[in-house]
Amino acid sequence: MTDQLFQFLISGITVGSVYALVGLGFTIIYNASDVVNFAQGEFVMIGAMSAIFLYRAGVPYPFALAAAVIITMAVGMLLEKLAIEPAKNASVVTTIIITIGASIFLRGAALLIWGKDIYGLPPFTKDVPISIGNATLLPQNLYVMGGTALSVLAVRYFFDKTITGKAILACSCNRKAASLVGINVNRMLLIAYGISALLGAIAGILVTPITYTSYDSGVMLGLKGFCAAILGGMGSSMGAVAGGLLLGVIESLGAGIISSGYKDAIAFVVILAVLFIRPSGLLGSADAERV
Amino acid sequence: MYKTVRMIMVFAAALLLCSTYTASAGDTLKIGSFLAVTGPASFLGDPELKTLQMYIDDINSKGGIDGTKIEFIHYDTKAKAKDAKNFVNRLIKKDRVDVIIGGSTSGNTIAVMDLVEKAHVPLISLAGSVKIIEPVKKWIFKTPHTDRMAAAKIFEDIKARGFTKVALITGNGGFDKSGRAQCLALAPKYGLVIVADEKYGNSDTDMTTQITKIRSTDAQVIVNFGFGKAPAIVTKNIRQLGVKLPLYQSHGVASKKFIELAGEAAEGVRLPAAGLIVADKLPDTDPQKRVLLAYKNAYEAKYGPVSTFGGHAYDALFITVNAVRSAGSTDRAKIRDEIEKTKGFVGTGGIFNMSPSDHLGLGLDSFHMVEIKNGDWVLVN
Amino acid sequence: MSLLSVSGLEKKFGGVTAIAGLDFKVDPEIIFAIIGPNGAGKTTLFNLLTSIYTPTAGTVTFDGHDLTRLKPFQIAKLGITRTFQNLQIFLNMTVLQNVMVGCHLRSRCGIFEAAFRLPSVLKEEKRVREMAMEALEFCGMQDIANRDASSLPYGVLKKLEVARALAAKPRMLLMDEPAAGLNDTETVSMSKLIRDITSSGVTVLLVEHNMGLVMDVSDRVLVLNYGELLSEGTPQEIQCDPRVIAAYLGE
Amino acid sequence: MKRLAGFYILAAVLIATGLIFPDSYYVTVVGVTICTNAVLAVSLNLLMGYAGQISLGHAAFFGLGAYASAVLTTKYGTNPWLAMLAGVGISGTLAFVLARPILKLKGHYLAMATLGMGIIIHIFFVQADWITGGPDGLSGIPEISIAGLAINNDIRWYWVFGGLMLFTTWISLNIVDSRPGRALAAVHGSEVAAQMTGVDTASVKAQIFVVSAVIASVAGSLFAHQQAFVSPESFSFFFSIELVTMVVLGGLASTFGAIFGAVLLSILPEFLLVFEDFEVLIYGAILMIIMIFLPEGLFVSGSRIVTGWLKKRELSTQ
Repeated sequence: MTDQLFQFLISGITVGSVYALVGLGFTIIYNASDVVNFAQGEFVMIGAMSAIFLYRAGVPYPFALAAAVIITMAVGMLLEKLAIEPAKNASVVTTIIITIGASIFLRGAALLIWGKDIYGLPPFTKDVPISIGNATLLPQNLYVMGGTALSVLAVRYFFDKTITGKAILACSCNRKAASLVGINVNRMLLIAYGISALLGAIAGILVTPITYTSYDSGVMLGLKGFCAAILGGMGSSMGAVAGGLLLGVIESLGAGIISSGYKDAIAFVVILAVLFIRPSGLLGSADAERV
Repeated sequence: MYKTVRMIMVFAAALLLCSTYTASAGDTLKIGSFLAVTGPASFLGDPELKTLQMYIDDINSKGGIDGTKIEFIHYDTKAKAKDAKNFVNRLIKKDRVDVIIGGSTSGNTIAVMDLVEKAHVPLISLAGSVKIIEPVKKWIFKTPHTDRMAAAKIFEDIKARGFTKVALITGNGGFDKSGRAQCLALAPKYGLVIVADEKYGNSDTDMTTQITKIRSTDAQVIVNFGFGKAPAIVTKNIRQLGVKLPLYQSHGVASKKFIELAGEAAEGVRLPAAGLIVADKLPDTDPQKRVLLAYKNAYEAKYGPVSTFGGHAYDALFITVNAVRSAGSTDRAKIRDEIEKTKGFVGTGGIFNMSPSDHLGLGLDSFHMVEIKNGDWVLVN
Repeated sequence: MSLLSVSGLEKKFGGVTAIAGLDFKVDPEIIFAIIGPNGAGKTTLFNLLTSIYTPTAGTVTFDGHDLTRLKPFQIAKLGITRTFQNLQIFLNMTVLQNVMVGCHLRSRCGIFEAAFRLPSVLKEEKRVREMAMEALEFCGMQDIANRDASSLPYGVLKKLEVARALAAKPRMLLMDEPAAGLNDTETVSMSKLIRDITSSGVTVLLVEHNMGLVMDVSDRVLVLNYGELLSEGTPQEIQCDPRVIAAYLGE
Repeated sequence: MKRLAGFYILAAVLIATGLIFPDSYYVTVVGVTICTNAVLAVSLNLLMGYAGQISLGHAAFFGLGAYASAVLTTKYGTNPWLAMLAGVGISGTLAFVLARPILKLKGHYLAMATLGMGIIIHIFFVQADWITGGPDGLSGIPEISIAGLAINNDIRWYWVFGGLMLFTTWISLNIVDSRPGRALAAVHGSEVAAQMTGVDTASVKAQIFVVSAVIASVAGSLFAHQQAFVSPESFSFFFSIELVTMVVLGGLASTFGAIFGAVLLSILPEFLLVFEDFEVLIYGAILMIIMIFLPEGLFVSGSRIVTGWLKKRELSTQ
């Protein structure tokens, strides 16, 4: 039983790492612009798909991965420039629909460019399973976890220590004040979308060797990432990471111990229960209304 | 003022309802199709549509069926039942087709069966579920082998190898669920015990949890019913966890894509499939061989690797064409009667012998058990 | 017999004490002003009286009812309404509709009757409209009844909040800085409005920074400093109280 | 009567269309889809547009109604109207029980909770195959008859759904312009202020949640009979999102806006069919463009622009 549990945890953490990265992407954009970007999952798909096609076109693997990340960042920034910036004063629901439209648009574009086939990427290093007791994992699982951990640390460093990072946070607190102290708000938003897309692309290329991808695989990941961000508390980046990992583990334990058919339902029941008790998520701060 | 404008806008919106009315055309055979060309079942719908288009163009360029040209009308359901229903409605009421070919998935087909029965239009489904033809419905036929046949073929092989304890793992789609139901129902007949019955979501990315649970049972073989990327992930996860049990997949993965995705992990996987994927390995005496190779070569020359799914569309199209030819008319009822009389038609799925009580007309022998070896299909004897 | 009595009221946010052991009583049909420097806890006190915050300790009694366990709408039911420091106008409605919401407690129509628009609904709608117009007239706003609230200037919206609160026919009205942001003419008309309200039989609790207005209209004044009661009395007494002067001038 | 003028025009157009084109595909098939979607959009708009409470799980109530009717009529031979009532009971009760804890949440958290609710119910439809038939769904749902008249052809279904749409529109217009409707709008405008005018906000939100769930459930029951078939993916979260899109696209807090959005999003795919592979791309682009340039929705922003333009013309001609 303990062996099994350990295996469930490995599985949960691998899956949860991806949720965490997508959730972190949600949080960064939310913090910078108050927009919940439902096209977040498409970044994962675009990252993975461009890597696959560059690689198939003969680009050496590491370069293909790097180029895919850059392509995705460009898409993220274009999204901000063309769809979010023109709609700056729109209400929350309106921006939600805009990002949903963007997500459909990106999926449609991917369908046209890459077709509807399912593709995989080769693992980063040879696919020899590693055994720990009775549990086994692939080297790629370790790359996923390690890659996620590094990305999270890098994001933390960026927002805690660099001037640009702090400037982006300032935009989120008060846009007017930020622009008064000389911060170029539009540029900061652009950077935030870029980083968020970057995280999506990293998640995509880390996980595709295990899970494959196709033009429509972004939807589910986007949804799970949103769950992660909410579970952790919207706006809290470490909350999103914790939320993602927790969600992955809940799904895996739910499938392993209770019922694999209802595992997603179990995960949502847990999320609902958390929200009923803590209406602002695990690490989110309740904002009081001033009257 | 504002209010008046609002009213005008309401009026304009409602006027959009009143679009033009299209009447049906004259002397052609109208074939309509509703296939899942995009969406989760696109690997079914895509080759099906390509096959239909290729052969219909071919027939028309050769002067049609005894002079009757085929007009082909197609809609993409994205595998959504509601769309299937709307499109079939559109085919029947707006396009007024004579025959319908589709849907790609059982769900899409089942969704429109009542409608088609009421409208008296012959329909040949390209989906697997046995529910489509059992009980027999007057206007509804199908060409792919049923999921029950697949389960039976798998169990036959398992029994022949002397195993008795089976672990099932299936997805949450219609194909998966219906395959699972057939397995559960058929197992006792073959003296097999289902010792595990695990499920996953078709968009899940990791199934090690379910396989870990299977590992802790005393299963001797694993059977996975599913299509798309999930069976490839299951296959890889099984190997990753070092589970050495023989793995059976369903005919849902009978395409080169599966071997490409699962890679080395696919070695040794067995599955029941139509003759198409092993066409060149069949003995020359096999009556199907000529048809299979002709289809395979024609398709691959134009679109790339062939899959058995396109073959179902080929069968459906030529059963229709033969029926129209022998009916000598495009009358729906006559075509239906002739489809039901199909005998000895050599298709890609096997040799079809339909009857009023059998709207498929394939026997278990039309399935071949194949194994994946060195990245290719090999016939199991 | 006092209408409102507060005893031992305390509110802590984390480690910060916003209101510390406050005791006071308000007699009916007077204008009772609460003043104090910024951050003294005036709005917090209002939020406690209307149960938007739950007190850490102490009780609030209104006409014999304990308010501390009630929800804000139940407090409204007992006859207390208020206006807000940061305007809380329903910007998605017209002026009249805003005030008609104020009549919520004086009408009864439920969602079922409303959905089918039973005859009783029509009758009540007419009555509510009249009541709302009455409140608007009281505040001199009847001419702009059909304007969208979002199109009005700040000063008018301040008055609209008063009209909306009055439409409920309250026994006590809490006004949070009614004159803030108003120009001189508007302030004069606001102080007249406040007096009119009291003469119509409503007790007014007033938080205000404009000392001219406070001293002009109030019957009693309470001075808060750092959440504690610094002094209470008539305007004249307060103006001469050295503690108050010290607090305001910063010693 | 001015209040209902738009309603009368809508009714007139609906009836005229049905009488003039009783055989047109666009009336009997697309028309029915439009009316179904309009009913759902109008009911969702009560919750979202007027009360300001976003719901990404509205399709679940539609599904509960549909499945209640499908299961009870096919498996237990229940009278269709009783089955519909049972659906209303189930949806209404569920909505009532969930309303308070869920609607306590705000903004994105509320979106998440309703989304979760919708997905849990959808998973139930997929997984509980012993009762719901699983992903293949249930077929053979009997037809219904109203006052002895069997609803057995498309145009009759058009009248049924057209009737339901008009009824829902009427109810929505009634509620909006009444005490509970103003209370809803007050909750949307400022929850604190609503409370201080004596509005029991939790109860008002719960009430409208139940009302919109019940309307969706009735639509679902009729949908099940009209389609004679139900399967889970008609009630997936994608459909919930589509409904939200209809409401926002038309313009929040406008009953006719919701109808307008439903008409547009039901017809658009029919016209985009000719673009084949480009369909998805164009659909997404249209959504984005409308929301960027008309953030208040096509109907609301649109009529504002037209009104402004007319006013200008009037001024210049004077």
